[in-house]
Amino acid sequence: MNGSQAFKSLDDLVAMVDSGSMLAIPKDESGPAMAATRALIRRNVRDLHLLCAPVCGMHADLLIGAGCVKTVECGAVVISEIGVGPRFSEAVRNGTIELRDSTCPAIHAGLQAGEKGQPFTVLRGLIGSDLLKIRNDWRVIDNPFGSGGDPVVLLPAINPDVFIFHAAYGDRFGNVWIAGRRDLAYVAHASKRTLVTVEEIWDGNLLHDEHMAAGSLSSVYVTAIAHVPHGGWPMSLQHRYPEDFAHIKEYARLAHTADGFADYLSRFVVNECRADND
Amino acid sequence: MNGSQAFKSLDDLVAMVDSGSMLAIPKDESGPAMAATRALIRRNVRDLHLLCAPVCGMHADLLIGAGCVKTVECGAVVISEIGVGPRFSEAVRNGTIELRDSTCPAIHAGLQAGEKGQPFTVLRGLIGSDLLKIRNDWRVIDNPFGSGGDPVVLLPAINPDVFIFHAAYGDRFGNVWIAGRRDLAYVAHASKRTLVTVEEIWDGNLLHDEHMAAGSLSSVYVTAIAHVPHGGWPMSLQHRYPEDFAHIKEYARLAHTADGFADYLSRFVVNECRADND
Amino acid sequence: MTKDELIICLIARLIVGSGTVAVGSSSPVQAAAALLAEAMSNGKTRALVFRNNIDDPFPESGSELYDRIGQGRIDVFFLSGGQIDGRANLNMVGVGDYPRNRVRFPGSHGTPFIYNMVPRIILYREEHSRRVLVPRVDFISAPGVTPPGVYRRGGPSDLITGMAHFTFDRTQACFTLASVHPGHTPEEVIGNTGFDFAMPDRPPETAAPPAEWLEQLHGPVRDRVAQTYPQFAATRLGGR
Amino acid sequence: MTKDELIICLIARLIVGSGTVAVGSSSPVQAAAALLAEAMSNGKTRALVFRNNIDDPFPESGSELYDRIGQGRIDVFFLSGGQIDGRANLNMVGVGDYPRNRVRFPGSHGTPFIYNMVPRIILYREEHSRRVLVPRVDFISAPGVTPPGVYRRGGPSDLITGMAHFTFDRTQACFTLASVHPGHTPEEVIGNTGFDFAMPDRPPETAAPPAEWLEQLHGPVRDRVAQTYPQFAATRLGGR
Repeated sequence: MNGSQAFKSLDDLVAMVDSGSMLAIPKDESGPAMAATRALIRRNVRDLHLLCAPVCGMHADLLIGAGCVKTVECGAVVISEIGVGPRFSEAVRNGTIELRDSTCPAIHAGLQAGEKGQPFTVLRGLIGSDLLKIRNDWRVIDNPFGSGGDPVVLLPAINPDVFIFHAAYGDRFGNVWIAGRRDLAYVAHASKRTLVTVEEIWDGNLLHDEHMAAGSLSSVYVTAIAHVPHGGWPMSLQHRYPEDFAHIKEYARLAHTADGFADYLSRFVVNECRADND
Repeated sequence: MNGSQAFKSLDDLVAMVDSGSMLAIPKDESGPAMAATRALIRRNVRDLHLLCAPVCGMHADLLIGAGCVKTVECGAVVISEIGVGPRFSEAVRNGTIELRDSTCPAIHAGLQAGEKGQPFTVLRGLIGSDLLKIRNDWRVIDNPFGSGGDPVVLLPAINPDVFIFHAAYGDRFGNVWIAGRRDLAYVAHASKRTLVTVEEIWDGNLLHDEHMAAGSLSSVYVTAIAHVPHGGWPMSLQHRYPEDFAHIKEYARLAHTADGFADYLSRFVVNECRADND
Repeated sequence: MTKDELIICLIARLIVGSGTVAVGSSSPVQAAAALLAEAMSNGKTRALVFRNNIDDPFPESGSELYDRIGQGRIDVFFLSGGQIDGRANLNMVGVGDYPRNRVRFPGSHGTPFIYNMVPRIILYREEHSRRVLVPRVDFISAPGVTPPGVYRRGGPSDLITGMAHFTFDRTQACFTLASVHPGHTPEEVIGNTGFDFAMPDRPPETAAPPAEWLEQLHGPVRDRVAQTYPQFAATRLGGR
Repeated sequence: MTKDELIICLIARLIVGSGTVAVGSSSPVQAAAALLAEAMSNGKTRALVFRNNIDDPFPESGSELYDRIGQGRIDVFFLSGGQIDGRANLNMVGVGDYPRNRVRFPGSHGTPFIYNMVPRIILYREEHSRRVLVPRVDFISAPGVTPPGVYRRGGPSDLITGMAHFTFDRTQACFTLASVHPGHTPEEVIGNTGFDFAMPDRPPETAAPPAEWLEQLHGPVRDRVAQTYPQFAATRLGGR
């Protein structure tokens, strides 16, 4: 992203997510872009390969329930404190999504390999897990540095087409403050496009303030920014606002049935008031 | 490192570096611990496996010239703007050090594998380089995810025994502000011990200030801290002071001969005034 | 003394003095046990309790927990499973045939890595039923034991439920009933456990914790638990 | 117009419009060329000039440059060598037999990775002599060409010295003399080059840059170069 262009509207931002893309989304604690998730559903994007990085909650469940997702690759889909994502669970039962069950460190390591342009990465552990039976894109080899035996798992690098998250600050130069959260950095590095909604516009250049620069993601890795105050609701944004747990509980209750989920969509997604702030 | 212990003296800090250790040192721009380097020489540490992470200047050359080093693993040893480290060059000619010539991304990737507890890592490029002839601890395999051919290089993980660097702030809880520099973070993660000299003591807890936390290294990875104002001299400390280029040039001039280097040591290392500030 | 308190003290006594104990999210019982062990360990146990806030012990986020495990900086971790079998295999994927499981669990999380890479794993699952403790899990998210030659730093040592405490013998791949919590009987344990296990002739009752452990739990530990789990600390760590 | 200016404009014209150009440390000529190309490219060239300060284009430090190359975000890079041979092999290790080289160079830096991973490499070495341009390098830090089947995104396209401009044919593994700088002759180039190369019957003189390129170089580009290389900008980018 180059210096001085204006912020995009939320709709223009999500217009950069194509159907059929591999879409990476962050874990609950790192800034799910909830307003953007709802905008994606309104945009009617389809056939996503949803990469949870690595465990996601309501934002993943919403996309799955709304029919945007073809494939789910995840460590887990779980609504914090409540349990398995209800729409995820239902989609599994109905066979309407393709599963790529994974494990958190495999997703992290695959993305970090993608970040480095490595063709694959290696992970200890995992030997004996049935994941190895269902992930035919993983390989087991004997550690070439060992003296025979010592099987290790090789995992292909992961390079998402798009990564989307919500952050505290973005500046007019395209830089985003990510509070030094490494997952946001390396998923952005590994991804072809990174779209960010931000809570506040930072006056000046984040990279010119030595304290802010230390926790920022350079515009090099940021494709576009939209200014969306409270864009994380009902999830939390670190140090800004806590999650709206009552709403999340209500979501989980409604999403337990197809009708309830449709009701949720119509009340909170389809008819969402969309005042674009920039 | 646990919460509340006091800072160590510089001599007590370097006493934690044992002869025979693999010692990692940072590149010139990331905060060489120059005062600690001089203290190490006074301590007469020997037989170090010096890991430059990945290109180092005067701090590496000093340790080599003073006879502290048995093995050098590096992308390069070069005095910025001047050229190859004169003591390094002389030690190569005399065969007094064992060389493990490497390349910067191999050292980064090896340390990042060490950071993750991976047994090895993989790197593209390098095929056709004579480095593969001299590094018999590296392996070339055909990419298991390819369709035959496609040789890739496997590199063993690197886990230094000790890492030592100089940083702007340390707090009384053992946290260090590293300005978000990732090399300092992942080398510390990969190392068994990390020793830090700091320019200033940060009042309060760096991890309790959201802006500072984003660029800090947690005490989990910090074995001990010494408060050494101007501990980077004559190298620079980012945003604090520039390098003393006149002094570095004078070093390079003197270090061109064994006598000149001995003269430098006696004037600036052996007889250095050592007021420990804490 | 509530059963929560009994279990917290039991776990704490198992891990006291055993180094760095990490506790994942949504694990108030385990967090209380780790913090209690830290309080009683004279500096030999350190509890790292996940918190999504400024005091989180993994401030770099992302792969930091797993990297730190890889570095060997975590000595004890807690795991669980939607199903657990007699070889200590854990299933966090689902009941029935994969992929269209008739009951889907959230997913394997980090368990397939953690189980092999952390020297000591404590299994905790409150529900003690044949639904959870099965003869054979439908999906092995992570194996209780691995063949010789497979890199493994340790594995499961104990399984604690709301009814009993089992120890696990990794060479025999077998649980042994170590004690039964007050209010329950060995017969009840057998009746509600889907897998075979070894047991002494007369399994003892789970010992009540010494008074000073309970005092710590009700005092400073309760306050530290409340930093992450205020509801749990207020409603289930009574004692005041 | 100085020779520095001629070379800077020559390099800039080679790379204008070719995407993202990264420039390593201690490379003022290359930095000026990249910044000039950016200024003349109407947004189609972006220059990333290493600076050890707040404006560094690689603020995360460490492996960021190499990672970004791995990600395919760098299109052009400059390399050099203590020795360069006719197959464009680069030696950054030393003269004589490894490991006890009688002349030691600093080391291979990132070249063994960069040379294979950046689509286009411009070689620049001011010194044009048989000491530098050798028949065969004593140590291959990075190879000019790689066998079929080896992953390579591109490789060297040009070699610029203080005397001449060569292009490199990667399929033939051979340099061709493209032009000779004013003040030098083809014979002088032959006499000072240790390797064989192709050349047209009458190699042209390196073209002087259009006036507006020089104006840019002496104006806004000079100011930007001065942010990293104040001495160089002041003493070697005259023109005012």
